[in-house]
Amino acid sequence: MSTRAKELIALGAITLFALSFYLNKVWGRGTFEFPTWLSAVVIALIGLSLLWILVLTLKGRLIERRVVFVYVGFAVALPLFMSFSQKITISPEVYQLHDALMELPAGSKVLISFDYDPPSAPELQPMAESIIRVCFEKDLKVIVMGLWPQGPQQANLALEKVFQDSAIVAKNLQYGKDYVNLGFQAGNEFVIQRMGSSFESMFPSDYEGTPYKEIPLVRNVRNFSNVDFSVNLSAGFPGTVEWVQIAVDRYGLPMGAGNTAVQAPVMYAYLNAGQLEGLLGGMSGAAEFEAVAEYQAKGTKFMLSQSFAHVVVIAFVIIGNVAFFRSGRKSKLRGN
Amino acid sequence: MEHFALWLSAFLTLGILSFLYKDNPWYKLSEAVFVGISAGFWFVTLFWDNLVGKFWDGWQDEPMLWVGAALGFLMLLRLVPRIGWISRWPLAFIVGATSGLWLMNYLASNIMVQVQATIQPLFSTSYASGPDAGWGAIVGSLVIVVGTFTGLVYFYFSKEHKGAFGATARVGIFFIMITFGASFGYTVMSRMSLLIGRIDFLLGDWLGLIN
Amino acid sequence: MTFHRGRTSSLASGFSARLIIVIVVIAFLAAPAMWSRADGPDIVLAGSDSALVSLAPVTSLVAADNTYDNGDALRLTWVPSIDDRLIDSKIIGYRVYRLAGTGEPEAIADLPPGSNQYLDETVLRDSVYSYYVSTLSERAEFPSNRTAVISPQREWINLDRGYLFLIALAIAGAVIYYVTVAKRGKKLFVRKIAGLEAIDDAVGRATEMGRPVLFIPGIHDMDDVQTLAALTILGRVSRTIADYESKIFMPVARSLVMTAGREVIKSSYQAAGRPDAYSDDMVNYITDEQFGYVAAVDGIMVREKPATVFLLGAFFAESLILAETGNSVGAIQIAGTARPAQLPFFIAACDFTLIGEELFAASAYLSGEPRQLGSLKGQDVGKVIAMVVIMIGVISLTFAEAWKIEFMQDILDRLSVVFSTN
Amino acid sequence: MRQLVPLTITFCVGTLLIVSVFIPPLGDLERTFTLWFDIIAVFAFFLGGGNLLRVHINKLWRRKKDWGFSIVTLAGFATMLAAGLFKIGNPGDIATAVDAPGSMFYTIFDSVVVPLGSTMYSLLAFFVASASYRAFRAKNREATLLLLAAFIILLGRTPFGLMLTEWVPDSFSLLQIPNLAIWIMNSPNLAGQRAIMIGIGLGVVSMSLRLILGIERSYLGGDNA
Repeated sequence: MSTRAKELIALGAITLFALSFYLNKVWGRGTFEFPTWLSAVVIALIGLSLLWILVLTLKGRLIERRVVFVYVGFAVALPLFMSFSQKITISPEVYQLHDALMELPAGSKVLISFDYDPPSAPELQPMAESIIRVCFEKDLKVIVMGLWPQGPQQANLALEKVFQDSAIVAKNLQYGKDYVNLGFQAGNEFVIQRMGSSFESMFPSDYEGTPYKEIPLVRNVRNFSNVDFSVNLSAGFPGTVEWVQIAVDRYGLPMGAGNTAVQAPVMYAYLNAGQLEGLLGGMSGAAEFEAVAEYQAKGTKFMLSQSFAHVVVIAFVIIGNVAFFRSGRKSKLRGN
Repeated sequence: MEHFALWLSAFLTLGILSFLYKDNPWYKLSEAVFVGISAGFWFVTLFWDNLVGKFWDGWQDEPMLWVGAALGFLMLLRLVPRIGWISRWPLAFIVGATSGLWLMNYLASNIMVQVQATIQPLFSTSYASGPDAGWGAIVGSLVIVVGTFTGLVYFYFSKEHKGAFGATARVGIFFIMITFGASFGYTVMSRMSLLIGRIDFLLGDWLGLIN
Repeated sequence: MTFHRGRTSSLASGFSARLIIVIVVIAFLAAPAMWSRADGPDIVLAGSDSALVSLAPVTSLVAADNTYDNGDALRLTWVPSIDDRLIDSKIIGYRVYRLAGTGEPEAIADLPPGSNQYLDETVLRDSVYSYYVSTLSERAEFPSNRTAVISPQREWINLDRGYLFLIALAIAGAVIYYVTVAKRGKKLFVRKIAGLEAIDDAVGRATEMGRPVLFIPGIHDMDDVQTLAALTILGRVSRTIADYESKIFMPVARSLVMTAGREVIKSSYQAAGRPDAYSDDMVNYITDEQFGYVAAVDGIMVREKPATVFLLGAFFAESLILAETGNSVGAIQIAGTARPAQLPFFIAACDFTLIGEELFAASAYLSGEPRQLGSLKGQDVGKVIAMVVIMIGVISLTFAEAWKIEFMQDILDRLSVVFSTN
Repeated sequence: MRQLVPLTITFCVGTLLIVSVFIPPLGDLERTFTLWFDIIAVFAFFLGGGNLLRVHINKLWRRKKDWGFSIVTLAGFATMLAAGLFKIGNPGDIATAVDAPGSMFYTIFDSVVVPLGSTMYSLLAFFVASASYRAFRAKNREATLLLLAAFIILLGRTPFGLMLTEWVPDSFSLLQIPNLAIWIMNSPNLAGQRAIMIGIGLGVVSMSLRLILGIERSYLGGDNA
């Protein structure tokens, strides 16, 4: 069979696969989950095939990049079907954030700033969802906003997700009274600075266009002194650093943060100095928070994929190097 | 409409992923869509934010903005071959402005701040207590000072890397390599989560296979 | 698409402390006059007075000119209310009021408890202002005395940045000194930089294989120095390309970079005496969108199969996507960026990498011109200064901390004044 | 003449900006120049966008290879321009922000540019793996150090790192991989980072001076043209 024919067949198979499952979804059939034995088999298969690659590489045959690609694809995709109880060790900074939220009296106002965009959502969205859920469970009022243009939209997605839970729906929360989305405002750190004197000057109306003064929840919120706690979810600039420097240092706003894994190390300095009351770092931070809040969701699920992906990358580095040393460091394998 | 948007997103997502197999019409189509629409997006954004927002709404208060517009206009003279060389003037302005600004910025933020931050005690009585107590902290501060110092030696241009000087430069490059290793490790982690996000979109939002 | 600069202001701490003391003393001397002139406004009651707790107003409120600005800020300092020190203080914050000329008081800022200063940056030069600060409880405000009237002053020279000036002068002076020394004909040694030695070979390889050279100048605009560095290198590279009669292709992510790139390549071709070989098609704008650009460049790489790829400038997440794709089509790759986070990927996937400073030194190095090499020598003087300062600082700090030697502490204080950037 | 004017402009503008740092009344210069830059960038886009049109119309006209995709690019560009400049489908009147939710501009951005961008970005995961397999080799001491550091950091952020070194007694807690990862980030990594940053600072100062003083003029066509 010619390559072209194979490609066409593959394309057809993908289309069929997609269509059948899409219809399946539209008709309301459920989702899939591997039973434990299947998960074990899958993991064993992945392990075995890695060994096989090691053998191949040792024989001096560098496997093709595309095989590596397929590996990464599977290593990330398959764990999403598995449900394992992972042993999650919870860092003190995650407890700290959870405790800070739990200690707030019912009715306290929590400001959550969404400073990220869709590419960082896998890490930050699970955090957003579980933090909002915790707030609602504790009857805290939630004010969301964004310093990134797409932040408020991510906030709405998170809210939507939280409202899929019947326990939250039962609380009959009302927009404008129990939570509000103030939307996005351009101006980076200057927005925070101006919010220090007046929220309304930066958000004359909310995401839906309702004037600030007509929203019951924030009508009396003049500036940071009327907010009881805040959480910043950030993927870069402007983000946690700016919030700490302005809102925390100058206006004394108590704040916790969720950050991408790349950013998190920088934040430990603020955490140690007490400027941050709790920190969630990357996917593992999200998973840990879910463990503390006792509600397993995406963070926990994604964490498994993340660990798998790490292992695969580490395995490839090891395989590459074992082969390299076996061939007496003068391998024909191309490298720098 | 909702179904259409979902399928369109999925179609384009798979189109880009198909590049991993090889260059193909599906990828080319996704690429063409991406380039066309994003170029349009940026032009519109620049038009409303910069031309309208900064220039048109602002020139009554700041007549000097006309100079900027004039420089911009000179840029367009490229289209007239005979006097196209005038378009070098706005470029010269930009080169001058960028150099002038960054010269002072880097002097302050890169050189002075970093030099000052490196000045720390090699060992201190405060290590005896406190959370960072122990030999890790002492070795740590020694390493920072030695690493910064030798790293600078590595970048030194006007001496051949030979003898003791060469050895020092080599220690410097060791530190630089550890830095690179650390960045690599850190970046790998967050990159993986991007892929998890896309696959979650395909298998979850689109096909409804996973919860 | 903006120039970024860390905002720099405020006083060197020691100096400002002295200044404040002087102002406070003057204020005390002038206090009786102030009392007689301006009685504080009445207490404003917001709710029923049954729960009213009287709070002490702030004291020693002083408005002073913010020094070293263009006359557009006033600095207020005060001693917080005594009640602020209580553990369960009733104070919820302070509100700053301003009176412009003889106008009505206007609330300009709310500050958290514990605040003792405020910088008003919304004032105009040549106008007069006075201020008072109210202590806020849940239900009432307790205003302080008013300050004397004051108008912001403009200063012509920022004396706070004297040391910055000296350091700039030292480093820039060293560069200029060596440039002139070199100009007079003194031979200066500059060590080999591997990545740059390889450029000629890399371009030659493209000629031999009959495939183009791909030049990627990063994804930032002309307001990033890394892009400027890339363009200066482009000047050298395109000259070589013109001499070798190879083909160059340069897709860019910014229109300005396109215009500049065309100018650079055109000039190089003219200088090489081959103006007709130049065409505008060598440089094309793709899109400003980071990954749209990457998608297109990846496509170009696999379709045109360049023999040599230059990745020089400001790169972000796309660094590895580009470098791995370039590698997969078998190109020799020379990369360089000043972004430490992307360097490991370049080092792994490319054949030669210019690390940070080397990117900026590249054009001077390639020119081989004495004056340019002189500037590299000047740069080294900067390094020596940095190393010496670090050594002195570390030694004196270690001694000062460990054995409490005052003399060392003095050196250290001096150093930290010199190197503080605000 | 053709070189003298640009060199003079560069010199004056550069010097003014440097001096402005020390002279408060000139403090606004930076903002003014930034605004000018932004305005010039829009004008430049007329050239860039024009070039995009030219290239693709040319391809279409000459029926060059893959000309069909040029139609797609042109159509996408035109659609976005129309949607954005005329604010098609914007809630409210023409005064609302161009990217107000609900507008056609916003919808296209959200359903096309966002997924495409995220996917392109996620390709990185695949390339990271292939680079790990192919390129991250302990070829020499430098590369070995790079690898080791990367390894420790990678392990340190997964549960495996903890599992591997749980047995290490607490008095040597630094040797537990997660702690070691933090130590590497805070000490040797910081040192290397600083050396690179100081070097870059000096490189920028020196290059900027060369440009401002007109010593570096390769971007204007070499040294003697």
